[in-house]
Amino acid sequence: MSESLLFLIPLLPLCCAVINMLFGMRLPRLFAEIMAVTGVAGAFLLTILFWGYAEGEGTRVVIFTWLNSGAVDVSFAMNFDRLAAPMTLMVTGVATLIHLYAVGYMHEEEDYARFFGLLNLFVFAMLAIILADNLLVLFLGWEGVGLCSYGLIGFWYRKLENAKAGTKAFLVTRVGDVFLAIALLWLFAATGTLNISEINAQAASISPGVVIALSLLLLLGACGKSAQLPLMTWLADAMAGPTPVSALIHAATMVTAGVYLLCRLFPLVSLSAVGMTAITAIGALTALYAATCAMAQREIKRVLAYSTMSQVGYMFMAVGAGTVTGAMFHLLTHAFFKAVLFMAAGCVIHLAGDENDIYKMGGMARRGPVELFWVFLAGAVCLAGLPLTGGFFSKDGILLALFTHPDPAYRVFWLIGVLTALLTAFYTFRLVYLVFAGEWRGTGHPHAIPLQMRWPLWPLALLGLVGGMLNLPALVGGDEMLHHWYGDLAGRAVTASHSTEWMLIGFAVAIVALGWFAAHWRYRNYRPPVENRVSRFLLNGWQADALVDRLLVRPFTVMARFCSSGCDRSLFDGTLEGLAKMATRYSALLVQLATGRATTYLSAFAWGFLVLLGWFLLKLVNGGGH
Amino acid sequence: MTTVLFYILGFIMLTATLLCITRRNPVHAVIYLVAGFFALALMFYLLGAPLVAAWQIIVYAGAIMVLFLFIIMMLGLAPQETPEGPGWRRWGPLVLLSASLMVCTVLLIMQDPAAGKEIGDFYLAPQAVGEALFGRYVLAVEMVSFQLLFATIGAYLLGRPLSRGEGQ
Amino acid sequence: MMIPFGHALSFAAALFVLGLTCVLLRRQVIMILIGVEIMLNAASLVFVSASAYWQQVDGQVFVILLMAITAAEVAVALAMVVYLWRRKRTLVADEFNGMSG
Amino acid sequence: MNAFANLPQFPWMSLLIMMPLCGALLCLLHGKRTNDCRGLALATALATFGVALYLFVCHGQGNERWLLYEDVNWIPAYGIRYVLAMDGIALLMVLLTAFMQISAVLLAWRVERHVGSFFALLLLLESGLMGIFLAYDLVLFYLFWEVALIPMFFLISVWGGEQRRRAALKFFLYTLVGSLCMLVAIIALYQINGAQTGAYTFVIGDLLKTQLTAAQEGWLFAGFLAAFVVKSPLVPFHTWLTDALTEAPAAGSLDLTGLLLKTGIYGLIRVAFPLFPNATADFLPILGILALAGLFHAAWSAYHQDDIKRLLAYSSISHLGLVVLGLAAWQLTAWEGSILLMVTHGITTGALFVLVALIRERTGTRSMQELGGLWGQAPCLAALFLLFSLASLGLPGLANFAGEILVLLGTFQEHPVWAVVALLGVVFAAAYMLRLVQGVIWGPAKAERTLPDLTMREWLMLLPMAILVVWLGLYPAPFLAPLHGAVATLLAGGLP
Repeated sequence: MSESLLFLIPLLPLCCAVINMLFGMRLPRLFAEIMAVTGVAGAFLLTILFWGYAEGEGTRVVIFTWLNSGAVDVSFAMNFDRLAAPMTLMVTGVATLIHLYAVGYMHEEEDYARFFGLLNLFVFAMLAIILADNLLVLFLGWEGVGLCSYGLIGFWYRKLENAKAGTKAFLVTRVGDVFLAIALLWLFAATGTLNISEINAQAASISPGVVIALSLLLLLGACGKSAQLPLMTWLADAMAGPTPVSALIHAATMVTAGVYLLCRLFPLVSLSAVGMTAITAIGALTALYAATCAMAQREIKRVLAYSTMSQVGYMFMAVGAGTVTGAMFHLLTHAFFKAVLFMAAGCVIHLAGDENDIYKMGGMARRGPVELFWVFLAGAVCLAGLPLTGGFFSKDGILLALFTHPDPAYRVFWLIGVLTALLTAFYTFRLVYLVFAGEWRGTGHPHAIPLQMRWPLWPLALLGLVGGMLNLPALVGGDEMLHHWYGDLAGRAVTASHSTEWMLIGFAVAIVALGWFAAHWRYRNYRPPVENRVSRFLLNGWQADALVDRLLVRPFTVMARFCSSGCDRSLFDGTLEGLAKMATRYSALLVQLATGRATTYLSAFAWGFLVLLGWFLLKLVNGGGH
Repeated sequence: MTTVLFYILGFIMLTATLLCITRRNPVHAVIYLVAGFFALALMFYLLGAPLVAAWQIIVYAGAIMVLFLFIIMMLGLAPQETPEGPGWRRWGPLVLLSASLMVCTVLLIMQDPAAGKEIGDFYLAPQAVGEALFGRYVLAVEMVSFQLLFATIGAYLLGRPLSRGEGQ
Repeated sequence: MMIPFGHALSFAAALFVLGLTCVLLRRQVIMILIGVEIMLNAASLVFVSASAYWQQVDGQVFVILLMAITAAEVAVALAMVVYLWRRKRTLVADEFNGMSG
Repeated sequence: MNAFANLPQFPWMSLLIMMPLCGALLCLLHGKRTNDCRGLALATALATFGVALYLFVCHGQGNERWLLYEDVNWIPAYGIRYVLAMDGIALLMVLLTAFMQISAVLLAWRVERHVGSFFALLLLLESGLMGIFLAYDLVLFYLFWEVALIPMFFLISVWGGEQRRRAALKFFLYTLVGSLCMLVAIIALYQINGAQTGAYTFVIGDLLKTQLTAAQEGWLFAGFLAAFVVKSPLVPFHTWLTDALTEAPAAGSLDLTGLLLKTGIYGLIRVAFPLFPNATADFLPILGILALAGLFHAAWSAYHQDDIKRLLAYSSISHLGLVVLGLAAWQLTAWEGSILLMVTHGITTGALFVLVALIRERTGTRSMQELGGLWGQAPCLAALFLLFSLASLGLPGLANFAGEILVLLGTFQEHPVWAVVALLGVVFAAAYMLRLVQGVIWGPAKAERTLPDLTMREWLMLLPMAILVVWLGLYPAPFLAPLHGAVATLLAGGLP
């Protein structure tokens, strides 16, 4: 196949999206569903088919010119290289399964065309980010992801809270986008190009100060989409959307975009030690923050949402520690097990009769199909980092990279990472115990779970469990496949003595065991939730929403009122109307002169005539008679 | 002789006019004015303008003033006008104004060097005036004739009976 | 004839001021019109004496044109007087204050 | 004496001006027969668009300073000539005008009162706009400037909303004061140039060579600026626009925001900047700051509105702030972006005004308090509303983004801080546009009503706009191509 056909990979989901949005409601439902699934599945197959093109320097395809003006010359171009290929494969693969799941999940929804259209568009936007050859196309996908999340989170728009959650997601991520856009402008000013590989090649020639600023801006941009610390408030609310959307946002697409961006521009970002430390610090803080929040959540999807935030924090730490392989490895394994967890959670919610609260569940292992428990457990052990699962290897790689970082300050981050791992194990098993163990505490009637919702879980659960094979460390006899695949893109190679590695692995195992034990002790038998100030603080995500409201939203609205009423209505219009009123008042004085009587006018004329004559006379007298 | 006559006529004219403007009865006023215009016509004659003098009598004193008289009588205005309000308060300032205007004007006229020079003997035969009118000034004559036409039409339109709603 | 030009002009000025006084003093429309006629005659006197002073025909020509125009003016003005009388049954000028501001 | 001897080709530009004018006269004459008027107006608009499209396709790609030039002696006693000139920028504006006018005519289909006069005014307005975009003689320019002003005044004051008198008067006073300042400046420039060269002329190309002292240049520039800044409108001269846009009839709002506002900026580009290069150079920083102030002020104000139309009016001001910012950067990319943004803003905001009119027709309200849940009631209408709102907030892949990013890329080269601050405004745009969308199409339906979805006529209005919005977003190259030469020339001082 010709390499120019590479553009079919993103085009296929796009076409399906457009067709579904324009004509979906007029097509038979089955056709719309099949088209949505095949669009993504086709992209998946094409990726496998085109795999060879990614090797070496990758393949660049220019489709057509987008913008050209002066020095700006931007094309719709894609770059299918070693970094992009696994990501593309993962996104299309996971998304295919999520689409299948969605067919089952949404089988009662009437507005299916909008749903599938947006879902496909979401995949397209993500592919645009992954495959972008220049930053502007990346930005297109970046904003496109935001748009689709907006449309999908607020999918059930009749409830205003859903629409508001969607708006919030769009707005908060857009704040991050501004920083990315600034970085984009600055990069163009500094290097004269927007092409990603050219920027990376020229990165060394940019002055160090600028590089620091750029890497911080890119970090903030990544924070928006990846829900990292200052810009994380949207993610938990994003649970308002249908569950397949949550799965898509959290597992495969949106939140990983930030990590991918940093990996894409790693040659640039890694030049700045300050930037790298900042990335690690943000990642570490977010990981810890989200883990603490997850411990107190009551809704099953919110627990998972915070766990996503926390895991993405790990990926940031990996980037900050200089290992792209570690970040991408965790990204891939996380995608598998988080997709499983979300989709299984969707099934659980179905079974519980649309009940979200884990304190009103329990006994799900017996209540539903037995396989549900096992796939959920598979996802959970991966998330908790139980040894030999995919999550274990990837997380361990990151901790190792942090531990062995030449800068001693990274030990602190390592410590935070370990602490987070402990919390992760705790809240994961808390979730498992509360949902599956004990007796049924809820009231709802279970819905039937269609077949399409069941079997996509299996391959993902399996992938999550064996995901470690992707990059099995040499220590346990692996060949570090992913690391070798990335080659020069992989960042810093993490090397440590065997004893250090064994020590860390042992430590990690102990931590997970400790977390599990704590959860077992606390939640094996159901006890009602504790209501105190700490739990409420954690439940509300450290009151971050209130803080943002007070610091940003309220000043903004006050300013809005001031500009509209204070400035425009009072100052500008008021001044003008004051002038007009003054004119009216003084004109009233003059109007009194206009009596409308001819005699008045005539005598005024005569008096004026006299004055004129008098003036002439005076001039004559003064002018000496002439 | 003619010089003295000129001054006498001048004073007759001014006196008649003064009487004209002070009469309460419009009919009397017009009659006095006609007398003043006769004196003025004679002054024109003395100033060498026999044609103008003749027309002053025929057109002004004859036609226009009679028209006034006719309207006054038709409307039955006779001695209707009565001074309202305090007399001096009203016309005192106006008389002062007129007086000072007159003084100013006369002073200004007398300031001019030409004022002292005398008007020489001059006589213009009607023929010369006619030649000028229908020679050099023929365009002006035409324009004036149009004006007269328009005035006729205007007077006709104004004189129509009032349509309903126009009257008080 | 041995009259200074200034004297002729002074007569005209006096006549003009008398006409003006009439216009200002009298309140009846018809008297105001008469005042206007007086002022026009003052102008005629100026023209005629100027014609004699410079020994030129133009001044007299102007007076004749002036008379024609006056005739037109009087025709329209008197028609208006009749019209006003018919509308308001009065000719006191102060009653016609429709243009009051 | 053959007046047409120096015309190398058919007077296409005069045709562009005369066709709407003739259409307006015919509409006025046939005012009684309303259906004839509608058809006539539509035919005129379509024919004008056809001519504009022909010019774009066949004459759009030349390399000369002027793609087309017409020069006829008009009033020789005062050196006034009938000069029309078209470069790439004018071509784009003409094309936009002709395009928008079709929608305006279709939108005015439902007007009930004085149909003939309405269409006549609409077409007269088009003629004036074409004239503004094409005139290359200052007297002619001023003439068309006023010709465009007067129909809009009547459109607002006769067919407008409840506050129409006030809005129309405000509009008229503001713009008239501005344009009178311009008239004074035009005459002064004419006198100064004439005294220097001995050849009195109003042709801009000849006036470019006038030698001016710094003070003279400053005052004259200020005169022109008064007209253009009010029309653009820059803060703090913008309050007329919100009232006028809110009160104007739907077709009037469409023309006002889509086209009439552009004349101010176009005037800056075509007249004020080239004529007074030194004063311009001094003024650019102030212009940039004013533009930024306007961008933020309007964005904030927009967020506080409840009336959709007023919100859109403020969003227009905000967008035009970005356009002016691009001009103030004085950089090729930024300028091309600005001009492209003018075009795309015309289409997107114009389409939003159309949609607001349709919503108002159906629901009888423009208040966000009383609207909501439109998606469930009229999905096509809501979807288009969403599309144009997204385009308006600058979503990549849709029209406005192409212009915005070029403006920002260019501005960043010259004034990084401006660009960064302007980018924050982009978030604000998202804030108020999303609030609008949330208030209108999401949420529960406020009233139980079944709304008819789009009719054929409404599809005809909106579909071309929707297609264009996507096209301009993805492939603006054909519209950028005519700009390159013209913008480079203008940046070099207006002389080739």
